[in-house]
Amino acid sequence: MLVMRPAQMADLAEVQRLAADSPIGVTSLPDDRERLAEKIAVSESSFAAEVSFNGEERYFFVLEEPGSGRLLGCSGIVASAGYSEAFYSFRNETFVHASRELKIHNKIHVLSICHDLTGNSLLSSFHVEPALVHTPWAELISRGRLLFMASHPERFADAVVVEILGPSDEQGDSPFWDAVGRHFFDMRYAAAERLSSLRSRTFLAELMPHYPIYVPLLPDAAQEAMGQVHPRAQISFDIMTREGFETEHYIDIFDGGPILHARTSGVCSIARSAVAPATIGAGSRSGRLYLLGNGGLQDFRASLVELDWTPGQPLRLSAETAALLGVGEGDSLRLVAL
Amino acid sequence: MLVMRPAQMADLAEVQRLAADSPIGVTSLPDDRERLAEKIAVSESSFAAEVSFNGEERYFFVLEEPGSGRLLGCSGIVASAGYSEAFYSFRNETFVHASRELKIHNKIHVLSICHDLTGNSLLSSFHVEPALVHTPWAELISRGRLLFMASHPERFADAVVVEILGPSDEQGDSPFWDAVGRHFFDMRYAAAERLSSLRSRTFLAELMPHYPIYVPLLPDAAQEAMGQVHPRAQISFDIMTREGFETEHYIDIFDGGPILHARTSGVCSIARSAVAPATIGAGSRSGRLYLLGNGGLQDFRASLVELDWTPGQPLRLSAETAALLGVGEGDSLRLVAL
Amino acid sequence: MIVRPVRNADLPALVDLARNAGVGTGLTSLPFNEERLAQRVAMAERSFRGEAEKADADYLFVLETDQERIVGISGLTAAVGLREPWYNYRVGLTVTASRELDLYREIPTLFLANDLTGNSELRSLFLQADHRGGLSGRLLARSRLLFLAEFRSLFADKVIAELRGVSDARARSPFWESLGRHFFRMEFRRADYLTGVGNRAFIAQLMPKFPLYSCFLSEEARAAIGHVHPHGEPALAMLRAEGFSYQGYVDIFDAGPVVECETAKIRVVRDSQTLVLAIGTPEEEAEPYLVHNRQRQDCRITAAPARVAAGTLVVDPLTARRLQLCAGAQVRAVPLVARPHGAGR
Amino acid sequence: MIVRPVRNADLPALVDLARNAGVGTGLTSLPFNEERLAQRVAMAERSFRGEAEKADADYLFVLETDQERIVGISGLTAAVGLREPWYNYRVGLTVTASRELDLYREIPTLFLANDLTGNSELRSLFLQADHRGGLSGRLLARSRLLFLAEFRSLFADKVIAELRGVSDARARSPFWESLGRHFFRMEFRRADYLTGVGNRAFIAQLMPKFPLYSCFLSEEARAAIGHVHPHGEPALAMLRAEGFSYQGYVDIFDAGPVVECETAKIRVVRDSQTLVLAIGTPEEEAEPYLVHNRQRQDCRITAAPARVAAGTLVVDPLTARRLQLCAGAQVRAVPLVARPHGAGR
Repeated sequence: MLVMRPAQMADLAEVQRLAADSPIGVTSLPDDRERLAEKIAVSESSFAAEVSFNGEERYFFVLEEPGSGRLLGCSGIVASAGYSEAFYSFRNETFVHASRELKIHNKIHVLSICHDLTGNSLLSSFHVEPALVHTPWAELISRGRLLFMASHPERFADAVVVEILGPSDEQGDSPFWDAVGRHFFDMRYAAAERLSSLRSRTFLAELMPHYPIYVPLLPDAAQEAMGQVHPRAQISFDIMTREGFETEHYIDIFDGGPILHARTSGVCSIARSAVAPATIGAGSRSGRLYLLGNGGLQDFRASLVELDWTPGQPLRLSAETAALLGVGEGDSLRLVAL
Repeated sequence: MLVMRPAQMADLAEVQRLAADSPIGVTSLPDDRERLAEKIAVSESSFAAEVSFNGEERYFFVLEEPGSGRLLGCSGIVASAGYSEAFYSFRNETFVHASRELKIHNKIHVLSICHDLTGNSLLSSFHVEPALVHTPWAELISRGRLLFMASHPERFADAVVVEILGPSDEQGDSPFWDAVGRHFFDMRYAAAERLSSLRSRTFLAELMPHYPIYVPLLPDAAQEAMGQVHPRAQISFDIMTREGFETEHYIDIFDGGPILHARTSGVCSIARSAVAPATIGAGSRSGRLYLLGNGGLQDFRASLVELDWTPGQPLRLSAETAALLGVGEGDSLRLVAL
Repeated sequence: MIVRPVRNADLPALVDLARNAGVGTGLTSLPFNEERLAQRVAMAERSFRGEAEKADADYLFVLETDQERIVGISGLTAAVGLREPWYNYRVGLTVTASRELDLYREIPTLFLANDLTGNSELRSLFLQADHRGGLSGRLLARSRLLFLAEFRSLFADKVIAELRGVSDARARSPFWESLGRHFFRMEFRRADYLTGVGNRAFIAQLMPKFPLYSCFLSEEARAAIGHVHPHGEPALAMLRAEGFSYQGYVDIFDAGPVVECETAKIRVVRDSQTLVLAIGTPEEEAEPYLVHNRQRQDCRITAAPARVAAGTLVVDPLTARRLQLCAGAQVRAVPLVARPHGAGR
Repeated sequence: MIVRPVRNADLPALVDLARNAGVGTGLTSLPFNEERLAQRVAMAERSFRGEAEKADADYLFVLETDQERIVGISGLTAAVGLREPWYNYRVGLTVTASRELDLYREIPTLFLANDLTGNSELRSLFLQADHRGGLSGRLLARSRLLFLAEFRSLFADKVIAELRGVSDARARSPFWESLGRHFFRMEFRRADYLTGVGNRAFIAQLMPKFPLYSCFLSEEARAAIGHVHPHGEPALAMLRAEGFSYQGYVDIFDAGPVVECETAKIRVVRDSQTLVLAIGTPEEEAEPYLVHNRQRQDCRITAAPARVAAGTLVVDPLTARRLQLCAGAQVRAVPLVARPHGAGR
């Protein structure tokens, strides 16, 4: 049984091991000890802060094997994407170029640089060990964030986005980047992604093209890469599409991967989650698998528990599970079916 | 008791009386006998056509007082906005212009010409006699369209839009037009609206500005008019907002009035409508007011009926009501609470 | 050999000429469309009569042999773009740079512009193949400028000329293949034809409206921007010698260069003078002159050896006959080509 | 009175000069910021020594009296925009027209452009008030051009100069009030100061990126586009006389005109010649000449009556002393102002 909890500075070595394994382009998870330490420090103070609306907080969670202390995954939430700067994305747009006289009716696809998603909350830094990808534990570390958001709505924006990694090859080259960003940045994809993970993104205002890009002018490989998902991000994409995120409107300015977005209140795990008190005893012997979160902040815990639960009734938890989730008799938990 | 039904050529004189009373800017309802006759003819053939996906059909409904044959309102649906051309709107957009160094963070509002809503279905031509504005009959002629769409989803797009008339003064001048469109068209608002109602809109491609308009550069009166509703369109706006339409994203290129949009399946009267069989007898003596539609095409009828109905049960209708709606024992009706 | 205004009676000859011109030459402004040609000729007649508005005026000249055979045509439009928008791409530059990251890129960028609106335009130059070489080409091309010098007020303060862009042996324009084709869904030749017959509204309807970063074009297309087709080199050389230069505007279809010159600085305009015609023997120091009879509707221009002497222009009797002038008449004249020492000015 | 390269030792004098200049003159490129001035002087010293890259080279000259007092400054930059983007608005035209509706509108449109990237720039001209009038102003402004003529390879093929735009008595620019203020949320003077001290990244961050239809600007702002401040009229007249002209580019803050000239066509560049210095009496037919000692690091330029005789330039002994030259030395010289008959060329 694994548990999701806020990262602590003591996790640094384990987090770096995870980061080293994460693919290029997960820009929020750089393989850089100093940056990771900073990331954890920022997260610790974010969890500790009193917050009444979403600001520059960044929350970072880990997935722990309680016995060994080993970390098997991580995930994060940025309270406000592009805080104090702008959050850049390409909007998929269609213009109709029509001539009635010549009987021509062209739908022209363009990519427009936009800041539409600035200030939305951003799900980030998702990564699990490969062995866990197709297990419910991947759902825990990903969707556990949504339970956390449901418990602390004042900390997040009304809308939420997820950047899904787009295709790149073994050499770390991305066909979309090569056809678009590279003209303006004059560097390879891997270098650009590194840059973007290591620094403030103000340089985007200086370097990104202002005018829309006409998609028919792009090479086929780049057109095909638009909105496509890197194999290692498929799991994240699948989870979020099931959560009801829209996938069509925005793509990443670097690799062309889809940027998913949703009204926060409309995300399934948030909309359908319920709150119920715990009663500690024998636990359920059978039933359905639920994602449970204790509603805490610094002491936030979430895990997966098999429950035979009826809405309106308390949750019967074993003493072991209750301890793992850090709850006592009568404490409230938030849950959603897996 | 009034009934909503498809317009027929015999209605022409009455329709023209309604059109004469409608405000400038309801461009789909010109006070022009020939154009109105054409509008009715197009509608008749649209109802008669076999349709498997939304094309160039335009449906036009009237609200009739059955005894007198007098018409008290009308409404329409364009199956595909901008069919064979493009449907123009201004998208509200925000760019972030930020300099970290200078501690400046400006959100700049721009209006971008777009064709985003092209191909959506468009609710149009809504008008009722002033005396009916705050009665349920206004709801009937407006929302009756949604019941019709719910019964014939193959005839409509997945998304639906409504243009809401923006502010203009007694002289027929619009502050938004004067600040924006007039620079490019060199004519007064009333003339432009007339143009736009009388002709193909291909001239828009020739005359409309291509580049975004920076809102801070517009005079205050024009900025204030953006997204505002003409008093005579308030009823339409209120009905559609209650139906769950989004109001923030698009405005009309002529008068700056809001353009509302929604997923068709998410519109309340569509999502919440139910189908039930009729049983003819005493009718309900008390209960709740429902909007009922018979699900027909050329013989489509809709009205408001007080019903004491439980989902899963048949609808008890009086013989008079059944006759009005053109249904017999056991025929299906679609209904939604008012 | 003289240049004179086109007349309705020339129409059959013009149709023949256009038919020959139309095949593979990309002569956009003289398409093989009889109806359109007839309209242009009619407009030209009105223009020479002084009955056309500046926005419409279109002066079309023919080159006629002494046997009264028409072997070439050239045109001069008073003002472009005053009825329908006149489009060009302006080749501008986008620089993206970050001092922090030590990055710097220059990206030539094409801006769709109507900037050349209102200027006069040289167009529709065509000369039958068997008359190229010799003075005919120079006469035909430059005679328009002499006409313009004489009737300065009918024209704008700047004159432009669009030159044919690069294309391959099969008349495929790499610029069109890389850009226009995506938006027009037709062959270059058809788009060219449509504008030639006066249909320009479709450009506004179909063209991409936002500035285009040239990095998204093919290498061949980028290389074609602002470059003239080899067949256009002589025309470009002639225009350069007259003072025209490329200032960054190109054709929207094939990216051929637009050259421009302030009217007052065109050599023929600047250096031409009014003289009294004298008939005699031009003699050895004669050089080829372009000579205009100073008439509008009955305009006749020819090229002949001549010399200036004491306010007169001495020409031989044949030249005077060609101009239908007697000695003592006023003419406007200019050396046919720039004097070598003038080139360095 | 001579013009020579700035030296580090001049810094206190420059600070004084800049302090005077800074008050209400809108001299953007010589801000009163001691640190920045020191940097510019250091870069100028490196530039004159030939140690600066073209992208950085910035030649700053001072005007020194015979009493070795510094009363003016002028600058010449080798190439703009090669480190950070160089922005201008290009005043283009949008035409919206519909033949069907018989509508036609011309809307001047401002395109944010980096087109002038890489050109050399004249800037930072400032002369103390009590030395305006007389030859000093002409000497200070034109000496840069003579330096450029001598060291042609250090500069670009085109030279530009940005002229101060229209503003009112309180230094309020109507163009800025109508446009820049909305995006920069600061006073014109501060924006001007920031670019003057070399901070240009904020322009990319804050400027509107899409072309701007001028119809959305105030009437006063539209009227200011491409117009020079009355105080800038003499500078503009001088530049025009040297061959510079306005080609549609304006400053992004106050819409003052940018004038430009092909380097080879600048009068001083085109007409200056190398001569042997002769010391004597220039006599009556002497006219004022601009004379350069042909040195880079030890450059000295002065203006004095002189005459050309048999490949020599005859000047008086004082002029030779000012140039620190003996008879027989090589100089580059050009008449200080264009000869009247030259204007018509």
